[in-house]
Amino acid sequence: MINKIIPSAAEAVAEIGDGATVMIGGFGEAGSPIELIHALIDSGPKNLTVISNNTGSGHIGLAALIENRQVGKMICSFPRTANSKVFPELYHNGEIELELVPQGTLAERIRAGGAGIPAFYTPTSVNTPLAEGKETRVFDGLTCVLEYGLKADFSLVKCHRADRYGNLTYNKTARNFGPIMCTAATTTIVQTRKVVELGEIDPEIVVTPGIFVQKVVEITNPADESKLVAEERRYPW
Amino acid sequence: MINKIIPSAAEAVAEIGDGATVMIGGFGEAGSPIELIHALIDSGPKNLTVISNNTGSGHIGLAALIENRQVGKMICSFPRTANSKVFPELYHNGEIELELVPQGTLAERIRAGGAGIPAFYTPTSVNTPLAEGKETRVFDGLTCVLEYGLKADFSLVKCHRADRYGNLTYNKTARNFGPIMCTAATTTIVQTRKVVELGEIDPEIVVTPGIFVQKVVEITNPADESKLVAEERRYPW
Amino acid sequence: MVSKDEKMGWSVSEMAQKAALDIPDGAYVNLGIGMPELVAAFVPEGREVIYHTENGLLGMGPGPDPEDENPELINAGKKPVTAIPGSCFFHHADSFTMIRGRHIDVCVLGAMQVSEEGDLANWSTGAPNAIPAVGGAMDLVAGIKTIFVISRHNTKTGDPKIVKKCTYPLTGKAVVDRIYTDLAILDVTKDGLFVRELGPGVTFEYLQEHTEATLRRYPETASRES
Amino acid sequence: MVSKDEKMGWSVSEMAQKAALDIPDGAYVNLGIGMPELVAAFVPEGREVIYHTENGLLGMGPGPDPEDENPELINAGKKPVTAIPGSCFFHHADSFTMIRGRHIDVCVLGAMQVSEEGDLANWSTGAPNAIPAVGGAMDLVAGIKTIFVISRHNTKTGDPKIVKKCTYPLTGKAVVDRIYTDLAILDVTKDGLFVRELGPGVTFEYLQEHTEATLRRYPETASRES
Repeated sequence: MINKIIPSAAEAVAEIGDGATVMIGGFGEAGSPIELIHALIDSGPKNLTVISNNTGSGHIGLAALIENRQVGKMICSFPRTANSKVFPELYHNGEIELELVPQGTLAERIRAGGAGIPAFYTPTSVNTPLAEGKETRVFDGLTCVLEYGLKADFSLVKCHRADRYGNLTYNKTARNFGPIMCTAATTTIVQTRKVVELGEIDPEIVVTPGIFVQKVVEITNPADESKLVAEERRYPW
Repeated sequence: MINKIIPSAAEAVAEIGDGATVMIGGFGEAGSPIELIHALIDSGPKNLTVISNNTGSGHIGLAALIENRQVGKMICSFPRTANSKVFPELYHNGEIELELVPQGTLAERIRAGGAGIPAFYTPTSVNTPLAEGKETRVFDGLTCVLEYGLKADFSLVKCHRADRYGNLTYNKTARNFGPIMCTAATTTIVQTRKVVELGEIDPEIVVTPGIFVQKVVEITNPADESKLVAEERRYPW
Repeated sequence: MVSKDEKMGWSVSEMAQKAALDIPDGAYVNLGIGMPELVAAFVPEGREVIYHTENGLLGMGPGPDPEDENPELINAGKKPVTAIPGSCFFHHADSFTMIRGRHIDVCVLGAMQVSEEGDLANWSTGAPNAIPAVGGAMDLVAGIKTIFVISRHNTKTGDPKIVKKCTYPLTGKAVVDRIYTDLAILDVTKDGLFVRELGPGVTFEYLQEHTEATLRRYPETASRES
Repeated sequence: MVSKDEKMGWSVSEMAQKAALDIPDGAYVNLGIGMPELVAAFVPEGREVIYHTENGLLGMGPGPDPEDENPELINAGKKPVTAIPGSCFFHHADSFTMIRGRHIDVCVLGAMQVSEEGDLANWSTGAPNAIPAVGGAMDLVAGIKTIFVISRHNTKTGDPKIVKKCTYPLTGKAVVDRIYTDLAILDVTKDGLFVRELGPGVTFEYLQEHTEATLRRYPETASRES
């Protein structure tokens, strides 16, 4: 029988080891799998390469993972946010590596990684510092850079509803990187607000087909990141 | 005001002229926009390049368009079906050109065309006759061919529900090429079983966002292609 | 050893059953058109297998009763199917993301020819008057981790289908992992074609006679036969 | 001509209003973070404009009442927004398909510098201690058909932002089509920067004094002024 439901976040992330590449969903706090990230802080693997659009806020979630010195390298488009203090400090101290990727190129690289496309051409970043050192090629007069698909050992994603096959739906703009990150990891670990029965999600509205998901944890009331930041909370609590 | 609803199929396809490149949705009869194709037969443009997975059945729909000598070239993955007689005959007589593309490569080329990706690498077709003459490149030991994005002047697509913004949902496996073809054409023309009010389609379940659609025609009871084929009907009737 | 007059080997259903036995619990499986479709009927008790059909459905169920047929719910062979609870629909680019992205575990395909090295030819005879039609075959063999072939061992005219080198245009090079025929189950390995199991009444010698490719015996098979 | 002591040019709201006037009915529009967001408030009567926010919403509405804020319904600036009837949600790859695939008609962006040739710098000062952060800016300028820049004409310290050549790292080369500042509206053309409209009380000479780039007058503008 196929049953991807895992009893706890701790068990779900237990196999993530030192040096793993981990995609983490979310755009700002929307879609950020904060309970899975905190479980990863508890379990403690080091020298992770994290692929995520931002670098977290305050001292919780992804920012706390970085602050806990578990991340050796960030691949992201926007490593600054209003309340982002941890990453800038480590970056200035040379304690963390950064690969800056334009947001749409980041999304497309993840999508390509998941789709078995090793590389593609895009006009984004041409004539900018981010194209330096990259192969270029002209198509119908349009100069493009060659970009490579991104894959990960693990993806951590937050969704809205999930069933035991791993079929997922998302909530509003919390969808963002979730569906593509699910496709690009060897092991995709998802936290869901609710586990539902097979068939409760109409086959027409499934956003992530279960084939892209390996583990599902129910987190009924995920923490509200901005509240925690406002309260100046730190993880570990 | 944005209102993409067009009163008739005839008006919707009127601007398709000689030599246009036209993507036509459908996998076999599922998703085939038969009323739009028939309107295109009525309006009569010649020397079309048609991008569609198959070449139609019997003497109706896409097969009839080909039989009417309106198609100069087919780009497709499977130009044969159980009841496909028209294409084989013209092909043997050298009256129609064929570009054969593996189905997944066809889908990805259309998706790339719509996504502004001029070209990508894929392992599909390597070491086969369909890779002959194509650029190859090795990524991590995997030999791939370079494939180019496909765009069209027009896409003809069949959907299930549509609103005046052009937001679409599909029905079961009739979805197939519709969503990607909508993205890849300058002008996407859609036939829908029903036009619904704005907001009737939950924003979470829209499959094709309206931005990819230019014209919508309501065809409440689209013809059942396999019935027409069984009855040996021909278009024009 | 049975005489050549007696019925030898497996029926098509038995071949499908053998293949089904080798599909693990929880596998995502794509079945090619024709004989491969039969495999779905033989999932062993206690296993749950999810079928993908590349036209846009994960969780394909058996064919419906005639009155429930829906021309918009079909499989890659354009035949009416059903959708199981927990299934989902998606567009072609997402469907081939599952294939090319190596998310599907097993693909069972028919074959015109399979070579010693696992090359597969199953889309065209290359005859000058043939309409070339490839569909998703090249994508399937390029993307899916494990490729099973299910096929009669020989053509209707008795020609070998398991050959030294394919004479028909290839679908993919070195892609086949295992072959299920009416006469035997063969493993494609780096060291050549090994006989995994012989059909009822089939001897290694008989099999080799009906096979152009060179066959090898696993040590344990050889001893079991002796 | 007003004296230099009087208030000159447009307010930020007026700038946004000017930009909004140039967005046609039915346009799909992406608004950058900050000043560009104001443009949404000034859609002229009778026009319907659909806003795209690259984090995954087409049909973004105005900010909600505080009690209706939803941390999972935000815009690219990570601020709470609403979704209009007829909106839809999608993932990032689909969102940037809209951008890169040239489906969005107009993008309104802020700027650090714009050059005579329409080069835009709006993501980094290039200072060695700056954290580089680009977000979707490079995708927007590479993919969207018409790029408007809305920005104060000069920096707070009075430095020119409309320059001969950008000294900050580029977001894109020759991408800007029109610039809305407090002092003027400028068209970027192959023949250089043309003054489309001067703000209240602003003369061409005054504008040129506050602009590093060379400005040109359209023939009709020149005659209207004389």
